[in-house]
Amino acid sequence: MELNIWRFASPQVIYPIAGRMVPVFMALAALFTLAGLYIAFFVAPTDFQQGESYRIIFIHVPAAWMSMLIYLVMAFWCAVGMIMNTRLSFMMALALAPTGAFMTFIALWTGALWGKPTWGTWWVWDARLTSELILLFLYVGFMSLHAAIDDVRRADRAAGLLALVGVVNVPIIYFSVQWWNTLHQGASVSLTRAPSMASTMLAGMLVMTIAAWMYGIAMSLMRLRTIVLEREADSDWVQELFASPACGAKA
Amino acid sequence: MNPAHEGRAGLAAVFVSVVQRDLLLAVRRRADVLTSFFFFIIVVSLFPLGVGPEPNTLREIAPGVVWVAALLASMLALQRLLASDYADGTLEQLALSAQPLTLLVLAKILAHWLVTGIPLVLIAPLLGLQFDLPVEGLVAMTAGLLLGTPVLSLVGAIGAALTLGVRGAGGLVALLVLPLYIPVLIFGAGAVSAAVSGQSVEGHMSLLAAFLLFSLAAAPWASAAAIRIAVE
Amino acid sequence: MNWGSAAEFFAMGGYATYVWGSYAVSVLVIVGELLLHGRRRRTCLRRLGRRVRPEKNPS
Amino acid sequence: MRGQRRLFGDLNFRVPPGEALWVSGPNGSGKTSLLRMLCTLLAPEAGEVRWRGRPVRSLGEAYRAELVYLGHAPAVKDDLSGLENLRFALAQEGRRVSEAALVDALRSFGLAGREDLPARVLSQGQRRRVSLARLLFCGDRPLWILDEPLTALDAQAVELVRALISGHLGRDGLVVLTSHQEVDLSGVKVQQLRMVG
Repeated sequence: MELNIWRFASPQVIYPIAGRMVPVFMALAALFTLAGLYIAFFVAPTDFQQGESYRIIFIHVPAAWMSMLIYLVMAFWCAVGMIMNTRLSFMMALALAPTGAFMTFIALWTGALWGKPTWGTWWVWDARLTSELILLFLYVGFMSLHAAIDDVRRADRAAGLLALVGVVNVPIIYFSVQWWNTLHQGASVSLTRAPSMASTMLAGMLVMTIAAWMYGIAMSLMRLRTIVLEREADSDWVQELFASPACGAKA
Repeated sequence: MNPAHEGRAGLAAVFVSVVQRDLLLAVRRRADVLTSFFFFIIVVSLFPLGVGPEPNTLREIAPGVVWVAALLASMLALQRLLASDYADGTLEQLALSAQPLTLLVLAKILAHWLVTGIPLVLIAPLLGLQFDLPVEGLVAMTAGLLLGTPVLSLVGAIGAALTLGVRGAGGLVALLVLPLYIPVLIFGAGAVSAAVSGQSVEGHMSLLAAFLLFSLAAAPWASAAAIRIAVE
Repeated sequence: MNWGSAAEFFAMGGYATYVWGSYAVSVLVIVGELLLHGRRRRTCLRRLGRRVRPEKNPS
Repeated sequence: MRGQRRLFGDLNFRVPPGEALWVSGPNGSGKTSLLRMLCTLLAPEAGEVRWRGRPVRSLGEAYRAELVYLGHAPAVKDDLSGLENLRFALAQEGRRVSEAALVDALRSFGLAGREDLPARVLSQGQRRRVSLARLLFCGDRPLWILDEPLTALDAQAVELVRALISGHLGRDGLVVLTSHQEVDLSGVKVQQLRMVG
C-alpha cells in the first residue's frame, strides 16, 4: 500500500491522469456555470432593495470564496511539500497560485462594480474587500518570490515557507481589518451581507460556487501538466513522449 | 571542554557574542544606520509639504504618517540584517553552530532592532510635535512604536531571509513583508488617534503586545528555516 | 421569468453597465487565463520538440 | 541535485577515525555540494549521511557541535579586523580565548603585524589564513570538513595546514578535504574519492 501512494507522487504518473481529468472538470465547470447563470438571471427574483444590481453577487461571492480557498489549498500543498520533500506538491501549489490571483482580481473588480450603484463610490473600504486586496498582495508576493529565485528547488521551498507564513497571518489581517473597518465607519453595512437571501438566490450562488471549484481544479491541473513538462524536460519519459514523429501533438 | 555539553551557559555566551558582533558591525557601518534614521525623518517631514500646514489636518493624519514612515524605514534597514553575512559566508557558519539557529537569528534581530528600532522610537515624539499632536498622542505613539518596531524587525527578518542572494531583493522584501505589517500599522496608528480623541488605548496596546509575543515565538523559527533554505 | 422582453433583460433595471460590466470582467479574466496558459504550453511543447528532434534524426 | 541536474549518484564510502578523505575531480563535479551535504548545509535528494552510525538529520545540533566546516567563502567580515573576526568566530563556538592566544594564532599563520587591519584590506590568501587560524583551536572537534583549504596559500602556509591536518588525524580526528593538488600527508592513510564531471 505504501508504495502505491508514492507512485502517485511522481510527476510521470500524474501527467496522464491529470490529462484525462482536465476535460471532465472543464465540462462540469461549463455545465454548472450555465445552470448557475440561468438561476441567477431567470429564476432569482428582483431584490426589493437593490433592484437588479445585486445579481453581481452571483460572480462576486464565488470568486471571493474561491480566492480564499485556493490560498488555503496552496498553503496545504506547500506544507506537504516541505514535510514530505515531494517536488510534485510544490508544483501543485505553483499551479494553483495564478488561478487564485485571478479569482481575487475578479472579486475585487466585481466588488467595485457592485459598490458604485449601491454606495455611489467605486472603492468601498469594506472589511472583506480590503482583506481581498491584501490577499492579492500575498498571491503576488508568492509568485514574484518564486520567479525571483533561479534555483527551482530553493524557489519552491522559499515560496512555500512564505505561503505558510501568509496563511498564518491571513486571519490576523482579516481580524485587524474587520476591527479597523467597524471603528472608522461606525456600523458600516457590509457589502456582501445581501438583504434577506431568497432561497433561489442562495441556490444560484451555490451552483456558481461549484462551477468556480470545477474551473479552479481544471485550470490548476492544466497548469500543473505544463509545469511538469517544463521541469521534467530533460527526463527520459518526457523525451519518449515527444520522440514520436507526431511530436507530442496527442500527448 | 566540548562546546556541545556547555548547555545553557554556552547558549547565553554565543547569543551575547552574536549581538555584540552585529552591534560592532553597525557601529563600523554608521552610514547605513543613519540613512534609515534620516529616511524616517524626511518621509514624515514631507507630508506637511504635500498636505498643507493646516494643524487640524496634520493632527488628523499624524498617526498614519508616522507609522507608515516607521514601517518603510525599518524595512529599508532589513537588507543589512542578513545580506552581507550571506555574501561573505558567515551566515552558513551561523547555520552550522552547535546552538539552535532560531535563537542566533533572534540575537541578530535584537541587534537590528536596537540599531534601527530604538532610534525611531526616540525621535517619533519630536516629529509628533511637528504635527501638533497633543501629549497623550505622543505618549501613545512612543509606546506603540516601542511595542511595534520589534515586530517590524521580527517579521522583516523572514522577508530578508527569504530573499537572500536574490536579484531585486530590495523591492521584493517590501512586497512580501508589508502585507504582514498591516495589523501592527492598524493598531499602532489606531492607538494614537484613540489617545488624541480621549479614548482609552488599553485595547490597542494589549493587541500590539500580543502581536509582539506571537512574532517573538514564530518569526525567528520561520527566519531560521528560510536561512537554511537559502544557504543550501 | 423576470424579463418581459430581451431589451428589458439587457437593461438590467438600469444597472446594465455594472452587472454586465462585472460579468464581462469575469469572462475576460477567465478567457485571458486560458489564453495565457495556452501560450505557455505551446512554447514549452515547441522547446521540447526542438530538444528531441536533433538527437533523434541526426542529419 | 543542483538546479535540475543530478550531480552524482550511488556514492558510498566510510571514513574511519584517524583517516583523511581527499575528494578530487574537475570543477562542477559536485565536490563542494558533497562537502556541504556532509555538514548538513545541503540535504541529499536520496540516501543519507551517518555519523557514528546514526543519521545526522536526527542528530542535528549534537552532530554540528562535533564538526568544523571551512567553505569556499572564507567567512570573514570586511569591516572587522583579523583579530576580531577570529575572536567572534570562536565565540560563536562558545570558546573564550585570550587576546594573546589569538595574536599567536594569527602570527603562526603569517599575519604578524596585520592583526588589527580591517579584513577589507587583506588579500584573498590572507583572509583564508584568518579563517584557517580557527583550526588551531578546534582540536576537540573530531570532524574537519575543509573546502580547498590550500588555495591562495604560499608554501609556508601550506606546510602549516598540512602539519595541522596530520596532527589532527594523529589524534584520531577525521578530515574531509577537497584540493586540486596532491596532498601528501606523510604516513597517514588517505582515501581518495574521484568525482567524475
